[in-house]
Amino acid sequence: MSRRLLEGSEAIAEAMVGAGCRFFAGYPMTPFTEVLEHMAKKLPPVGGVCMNAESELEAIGMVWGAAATGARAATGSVGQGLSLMQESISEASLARLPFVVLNMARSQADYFQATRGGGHGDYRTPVLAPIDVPEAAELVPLAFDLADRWRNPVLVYGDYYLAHTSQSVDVGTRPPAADLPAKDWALDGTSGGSGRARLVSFLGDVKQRDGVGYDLADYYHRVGEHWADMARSIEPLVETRHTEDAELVVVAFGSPAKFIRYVVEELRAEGVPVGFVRPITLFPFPSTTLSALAPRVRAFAVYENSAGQMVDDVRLAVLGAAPVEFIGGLTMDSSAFGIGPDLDVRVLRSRVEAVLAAHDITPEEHR
Amino acid sequence: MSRRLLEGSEAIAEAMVGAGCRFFAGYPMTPFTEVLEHMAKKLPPVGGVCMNAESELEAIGMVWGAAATGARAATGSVGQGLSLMQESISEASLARLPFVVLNMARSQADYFQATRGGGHGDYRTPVLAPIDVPEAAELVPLAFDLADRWRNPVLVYGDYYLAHTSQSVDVGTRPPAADLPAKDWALDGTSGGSGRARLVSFLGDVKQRDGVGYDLADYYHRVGEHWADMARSIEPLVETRHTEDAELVVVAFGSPAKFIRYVVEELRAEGVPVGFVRPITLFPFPSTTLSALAPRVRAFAVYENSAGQMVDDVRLAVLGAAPVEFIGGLTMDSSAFGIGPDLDVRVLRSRVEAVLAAHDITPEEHR
Amino acid sequence: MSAEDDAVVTVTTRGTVVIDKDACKGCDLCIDACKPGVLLMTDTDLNSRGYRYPLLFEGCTACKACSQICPDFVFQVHKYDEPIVTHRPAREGS
Amino acid sequence: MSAEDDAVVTVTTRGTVVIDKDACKGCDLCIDACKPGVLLMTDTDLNSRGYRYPLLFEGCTACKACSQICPDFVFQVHKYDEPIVTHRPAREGS
Amino acid sequence: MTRTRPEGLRLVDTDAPPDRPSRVVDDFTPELIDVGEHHLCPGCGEPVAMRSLVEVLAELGLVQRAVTIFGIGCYTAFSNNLDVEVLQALHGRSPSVATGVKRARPELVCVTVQGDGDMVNEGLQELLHTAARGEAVTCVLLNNGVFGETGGHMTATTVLGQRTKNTLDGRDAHLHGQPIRAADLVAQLDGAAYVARGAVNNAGNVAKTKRMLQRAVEVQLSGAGFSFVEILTMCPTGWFIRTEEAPGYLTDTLAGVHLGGVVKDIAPPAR
Amino acid sequence: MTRTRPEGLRLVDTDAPPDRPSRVVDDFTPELIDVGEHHLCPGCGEPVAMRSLVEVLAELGLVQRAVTIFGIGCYTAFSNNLDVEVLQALHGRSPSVATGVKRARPELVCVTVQGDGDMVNEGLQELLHTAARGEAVTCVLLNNGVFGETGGHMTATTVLGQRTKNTLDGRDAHLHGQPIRAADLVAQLDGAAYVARGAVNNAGNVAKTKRMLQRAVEVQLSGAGFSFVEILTMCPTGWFIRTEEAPGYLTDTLAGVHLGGVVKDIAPPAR
Amino acid sequence: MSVGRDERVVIATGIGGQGVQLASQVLAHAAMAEGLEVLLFGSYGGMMRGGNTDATVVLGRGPVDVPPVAPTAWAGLVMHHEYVEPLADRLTPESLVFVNASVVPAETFAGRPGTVVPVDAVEVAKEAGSALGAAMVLLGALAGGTGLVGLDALQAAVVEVIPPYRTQHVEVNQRALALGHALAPDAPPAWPTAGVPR
Amino acid sequence: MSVGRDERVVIATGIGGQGVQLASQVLAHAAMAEGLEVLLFGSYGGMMRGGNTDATVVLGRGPVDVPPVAPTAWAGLVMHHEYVEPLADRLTPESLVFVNASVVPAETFAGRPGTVVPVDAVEVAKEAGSALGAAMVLLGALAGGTGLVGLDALQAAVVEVIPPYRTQHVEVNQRALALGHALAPDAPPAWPTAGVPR
Ligand SMILES: Cc1ncc(C[n+]2csc(CCOP(=O)(O)OP(=O)(O)O)c2C)c(N)n1
Ligand SMILES: Cc1ncc(C[n+]2csc(CCOP(=O)(O)OP(=O)(O)O)c2C)c(N)n1
Ligand code: SF4
Ligand code: SF4
Ligand code: SF4
Ligand code: SF4
Ligand code: SF4
Ligand code: SF4
Ligand SMILES: [Mg+2]
Ligand SMILES: [Mg+2]
Repeated sequence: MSRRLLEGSEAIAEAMVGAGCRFFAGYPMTPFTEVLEHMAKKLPPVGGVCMNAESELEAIGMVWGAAATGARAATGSVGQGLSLMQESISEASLARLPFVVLNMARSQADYFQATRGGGHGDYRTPVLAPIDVPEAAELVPLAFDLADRWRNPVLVYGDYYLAHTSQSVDVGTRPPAADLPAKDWALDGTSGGSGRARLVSFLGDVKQRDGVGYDLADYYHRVGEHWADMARSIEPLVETRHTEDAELVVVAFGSPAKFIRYVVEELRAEGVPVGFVRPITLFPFPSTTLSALAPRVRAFAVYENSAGQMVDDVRLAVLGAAPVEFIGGLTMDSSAFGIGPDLDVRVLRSRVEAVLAAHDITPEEHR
Repeated sequence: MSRRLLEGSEAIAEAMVGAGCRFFAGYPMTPFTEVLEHMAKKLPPVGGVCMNAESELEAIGMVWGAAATGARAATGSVGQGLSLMQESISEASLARLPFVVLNMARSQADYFQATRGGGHGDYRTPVLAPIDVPEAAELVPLAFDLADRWRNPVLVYGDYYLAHTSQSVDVGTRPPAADLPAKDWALDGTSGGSGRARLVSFLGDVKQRDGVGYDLADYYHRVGEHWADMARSIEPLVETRHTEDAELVVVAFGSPAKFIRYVVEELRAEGVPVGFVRPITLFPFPSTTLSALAPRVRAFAVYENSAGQMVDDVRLAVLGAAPVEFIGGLTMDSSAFGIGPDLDVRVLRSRVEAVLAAHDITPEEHR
Repeated sequence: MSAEDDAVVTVTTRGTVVIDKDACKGCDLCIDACKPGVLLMTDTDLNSRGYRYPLLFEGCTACKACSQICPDFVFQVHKYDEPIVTHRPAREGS
Repeated sequence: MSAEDDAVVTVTTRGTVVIDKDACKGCDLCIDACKPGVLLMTDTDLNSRGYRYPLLFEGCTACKACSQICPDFVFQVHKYDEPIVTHRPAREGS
Repeated sequence: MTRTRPEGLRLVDTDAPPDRPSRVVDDFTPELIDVGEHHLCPGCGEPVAMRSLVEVLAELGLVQRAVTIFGIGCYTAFSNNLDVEVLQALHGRSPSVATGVKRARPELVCVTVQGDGDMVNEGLQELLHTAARGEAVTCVLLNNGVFGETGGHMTATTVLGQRTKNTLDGRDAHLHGQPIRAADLVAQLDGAAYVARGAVNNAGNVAKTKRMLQRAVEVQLSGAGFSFVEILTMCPTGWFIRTEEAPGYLTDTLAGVHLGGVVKDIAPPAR
Repeated sequence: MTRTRPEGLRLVDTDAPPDRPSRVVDDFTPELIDVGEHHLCPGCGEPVAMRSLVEVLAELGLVQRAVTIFGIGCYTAFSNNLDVEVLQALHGRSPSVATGVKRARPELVCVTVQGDGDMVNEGLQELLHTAARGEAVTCVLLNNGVFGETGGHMTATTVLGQRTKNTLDGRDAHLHGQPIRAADLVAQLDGAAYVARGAVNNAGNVAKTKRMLQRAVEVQLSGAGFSFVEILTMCPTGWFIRTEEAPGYLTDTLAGVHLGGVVKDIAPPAR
Repeated sequence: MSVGRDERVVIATGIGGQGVQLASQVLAHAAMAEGLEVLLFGSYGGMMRGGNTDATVVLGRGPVDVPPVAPTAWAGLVMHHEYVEPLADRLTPESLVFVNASVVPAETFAGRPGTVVPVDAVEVAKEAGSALGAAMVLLGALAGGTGLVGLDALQAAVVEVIPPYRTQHVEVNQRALALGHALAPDAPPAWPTAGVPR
Repeated sequence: MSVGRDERVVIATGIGGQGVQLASQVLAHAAMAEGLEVLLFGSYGGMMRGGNTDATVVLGRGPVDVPPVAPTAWAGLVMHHEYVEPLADRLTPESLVFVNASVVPAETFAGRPGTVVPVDAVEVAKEAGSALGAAMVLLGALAGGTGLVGLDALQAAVVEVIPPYRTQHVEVNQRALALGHALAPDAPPAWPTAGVPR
């Protein structure tokens, strides 16, 4: 582990390599391009492969192949490129292929795509949304571990701020979790001729020995159980501040949450009973954290840089036990790369204050 | 209007042609293939064009082009093919292109993809889910009207049962609604050289006359307002039965709702105070219908042929005012084309009965 | 069977095939493939799946043409260590 | 300027260009394009955007090479109805 | 063509192995195919091509080094029916998937099995990029000029005049465009080291095709670049003809445009 | 190369139009470009190609019949800056989009404007299928061998030895694969009626390229099939060289592989 | 509750090639012509490339509420004993099971609810000109016995349903329907009041 | 509340080519070397191909809670008067504004909160060897006046930050830092206790 000042895109690349990622493929799109460039530099020296794939579809195809051999593999793009990959992500989940997909998103409006499986079918992918560079460096290795543990694609949801902010960060080798299952399903050719040659497929996981053809009913059923197990078993990650006695809890994720958290701390310092909840895993969502708070608070406020998507998950957690106010909205500059004028502590503070006023929540000493 | 016995796939094709659709492009995938075949037969005689596109991406690209000229245009596939189209659907919505997309789905597990915009960004598409062939013939023209009214892609969500059931149905020409806005934005070449040549783009809708480049902040903002307006303005369609005095309300959509509705009618005939709500527009969702019922019922039960997706929308509508029980689950045969053993009145009846028992709801005379 | 002619025909049989006739789907591909022309489809006789299937006559060369082209893996081809050579009056059938 | 030589040079100018110098990004493409070689980039003089830009000397043929290759649409090319023909001692500059 | 009973020959019992000394030279289902029974149609050319391919892998001693990557089409029936390792790819995506496998484990031999719908329609781009990159993988195209699996519609390789579900009167250039000659297109790319086109419509072509497959895999092993074998296969169902007509129909239609033979071979000769 | 001051010639005032009788033969920004100012780099070849294209549309009298379909790349700066109708396509999708426009309104003239990243990377398949279909549209490729817009990375057309952001020592066949010669690949398809390759690195090439564009549009009008013009353009930024070196660099690198000239013309001669 | 008073579910089963789908289509088209609402959901056994085939036809005097896989059958047409589940599973005491007695053993429905109506369908069909018309005989018998739809409508439907390149089969099927109809086996009437609304 | 007691926000503004980004990186790296937590968010004006450039550097004695766009500035480095908003907007009465007085008119921050510290940065930089080092002079002055980071750390950071093919620029920048540092303008100390934790 060494401590370095790294731009987010480089820190993510460094963390991937440190986590043992040895295959990366991508197609440029700002601000994902930066990660791709770093991977292209960092992988060959450690014996890894970085492919400048000719398109997003080809990138994820390559990762599909590499992951099937058991290599830790990743790809990414911005949400738009991920849209092109939806068929592959959905079916890779069915084929139980473990890999990591970065969405260096241009806003937070890809939340549904990320958390509901933008593609067809019932699959879901765990989604990790770091607030800043040091946390990204922590979550990237976790993403690979989750992928390997559950044999499922895992998403990391970043953005322009994350890619372009430099921070002091610990980087280095982070070996896979010790208790990960062995990749005995991975293809290496050796099982050929054994009568039980391996099969990695979204149509089934056993070769026929009698009978004819795939039984999708059986396979879908089994994978469905597996997904349900995954959703139940992964412990959601969440950051909370000042929730013990908060009357208003503000919920936000990713880089924008750093602005919101700052606002909350400012208000707290002024005696306002406000708290902060930040889902770190967007899926599974930390619903119980919110539902436990619901009976005790006067309201929730949700900030997202989108027209309002995570707010659904907050409402689903709270189920009417407290009002949920949306204080977000899409904000961007003319380039739409991910910077927005609303991402400003003063702007966000005024929105939180409006909710405080509406719910008549005042600093403690003023009551 | 003539009355004919038509298989769903043919009725849908007939309804599209009757609604003035003159451009169709698609790539085969069961059970969408059947619609494509019918369109290939029906369009040329009326001067329309049906393209056997070389892939789903090319199909939606062609439809993008045709729709931009103002033609009523449509494409489709199953959910898997729609996954490939997500980038295009999302950006077509930004470019405000009106066309219709059929999902002849293999299950109901594409609900999130359909209703949340499986692609990136905040866009949504209206989604119509017919219960059977006659309703499909009604909803298809409506889909084209909605597309033209809101200049947005519109989805029709069908399935194998719909494609392969024949029913007596009225088909014929259904002129576009009289109050649709004129397509003065559509490309026909004529505005060239005027100093105001038309532009159809997901980056903006005005050519620059001064300044340099697109202003995405402005354009996204305006389209975002438009989407919000669309979501607010479209009257959700919903079928209800026996909700006046129901103690349990069962919610289902599409073909499976026909099984559920039958179960509800059976139980009602036996005096059980059960009701039925069927969202016909999945987006916008008929939330107010459900929220109005919530205080009066003892429970809701939701059936879907999926691991549970629409159940989120029911919960978001009810917001804890009554318990919402999920009685669905993915069901399919070994082909996974869309037929499932659970889609059987007896199976579904027993699930509804279990909810009735759990909530202690009995036939009226037994109390 | 009246042998009106006493010309003698020499038939050399270098191998034979085992035919898994119930695996056959009656496509006829083996018939054309067999250079010596010693395969013939049944006429009315059908296998358990309802298909016609091939019959073998003397003269197989064990060339594997049939087994290589059969889509349903119906043939097991055996090559004799020594060919069988039969002399018999022409026009005589089985 | 000392004309040590009295040879006379004939310069034919068939047209001229108007240069929107503040539109120029100083790429030099026009310089090579100009066959008669009558365009020259400024040396230290910069336009309002900080770029060097082309200057025109006599002898333009109104061939449009510069305007056709300029990525920034800097040139308006005028073709004279009648060429200007100038005779002047060689080696004389502007 | 129907044959008549061979004159002067006796019927041979074919229910049991012979009792004279002999050895088995072809044993029903090839050893690398798990279950011989399959649901492909009578007279389909695809199982014939599959047989050749797995025999080549066995003969070259690559059984424990091979990963086959399958596309989606009728041949997908074999992706859970082989005794070599299989990676199932999505429709069209096999060449990229093979690239990922090969780059991650260069010691493996990677062979894709794709149909014309899979490879020349949905996945043409991946094929060409993979070839241009000179990727050391082998792509095998089973070309019957139709989407067999979905009911026999025209593909990008259907030749003019060919009958398919949506060109019952034969493909027409004006209405349906021109076919793509996949092998010739691939050969145009500098990264392609070996490109050949065979067929399985008669025993001679099967044997030739098998040699092409063998050479293609050898070229992959040599590291000279991308190798490609297109195999014309019969699809009596999609062509709406009788099984026994299919070999001849293939010769008259597909084979007249997609010309057989080695199109390109710039790899060094095999050791 | 830097030029020296021409000897013996006088400087001419270029701030105002001449006062002698004359007529304007080229007027700053072409009439079909709304705003001359743009954010493309100094020495970029793309605006030069754009100028030729819109001039051709104007000269053929097609201004009120044309729809241009734009891909995504640096040239997209022109998609909201033309006085002809524009349909913006997603990255790679233009040929299919153009197909939809043309099929829905056959009376229109459809021209796509795409870069090598757009057309030969992301959208190679659409290009080839459209060409094979013989679609009556014209696709124009602005080929600079880099993704200019995203910072100058290698594309599928980058020639061996060419400098890009990720091949600073030049593209290497072993590491990065071989380039695709787009025009030659398209010419291989029977549906392609006209295929040509020009460049804008000097005035002579600009003039030749303009004639190619004109012929391509005429071929489209003739209904003979698909037409295609590839134009090699300078990208000093992505090549990491000085603007004045770019035309020569183009000659030495791109133009040595992507050979200029009319590659194919099977359409009847223009009326 | 069993099926709605105004809806009649007919489930036909058999194996490929026995004319089950054709007969179901003829019934559906005939009912259409008589002004009934119709739903027809054909077998998907074909998709599985197996030999089984079945079809559900629902006729209604109002919009059809019965789903494509009906819970109960008002009547059945049984062509082969090897494949009867889709029907056998759905019988009620009121069900009428018209059985191709030429092929199906008498005991096939022993112990099942409903009334079995045996018809020597193959023999009668041969009389009509071809054994292949057996399913039509069974359908004719159903119509003749219950008045579900009229013979004229059925015969007219044959013309509609049989593809133009097979018109030579029209007459023999029409004859099979007529002979089956003439058998008029004893059965309760299909509809509460005689006749069918037009 | 204004910025946390243990966090120091420096916002640098200017136009392209004035060395704003370089100076910010040098500060960030120097702080890293001194064991501080660092956050640096560079201008994105460059993305817009405009000429403006700015950077936010946050130094902390614990994890940095300040977001990449900071609400207030503890100090500013102002290289050009044409582009000052990102800083001017964020001044508090405690802010220290180090101004390149060689270019920026005195009245630029009139009426704004905070203390302006004028530095003849261009002149001093010329002394150091090149006018291009002006931003370094300003940075040196900030460090010299407040003790934000040490001069050694800054000078070492220059070596880290300047790309290898430009090492000829290292010395002149180091000199500029030193001359700026030596100016040691009067200013309150950056940290409550002298020195910086290691
Ligand atoms: C993305 C996608 N689109 C469509 C399909 C449906 N589909 C399955 S197989 C097939 C055609 C296969 O054709 P080909 O590859 O030629 O194989 P064949 O069936 O002829 O052997 C299609 C279109 C699919 N599985 N995935
Ligand atoms: C689907 C998708 N992937 C990636 C991008 C990002 N992107 C924008 S422009 C571009 C490259 C453009 O290259 P080219 O077409 O050659 O144009 P140039 O910039 O060289 O003119 C890329 C990769 C995108 N817009 N869409
Ligand atoms: S092995 Fe050869 S000769 Fe023998 S039956 Fe087969 S094809 Fe005929
Ligand atoms: S080739 Fe095989 S399946 Fe076809 S007829 Fe001969 S034995 Fe039967
Ligand atoms: S018009 Fe021709 S001669 Fe005149 S300046 Fe331009 S390039 Fe030179
Ligand atoms: S070509 Fe145009 S932009 Fe370039 S130097 Fe000449 S005038 Fe300036
Ligand atoms: S449809 Fe064609 S390709 Fe598919 S199994 Fe049948 S014959 Fe073979
Ligand atoms: S990056 Fe290249 S293509 Fe893009 S504007 Fe600059 S020079 Fe032109
Ligand atoms: Mg095929
Ligand atoms: Mg380019």
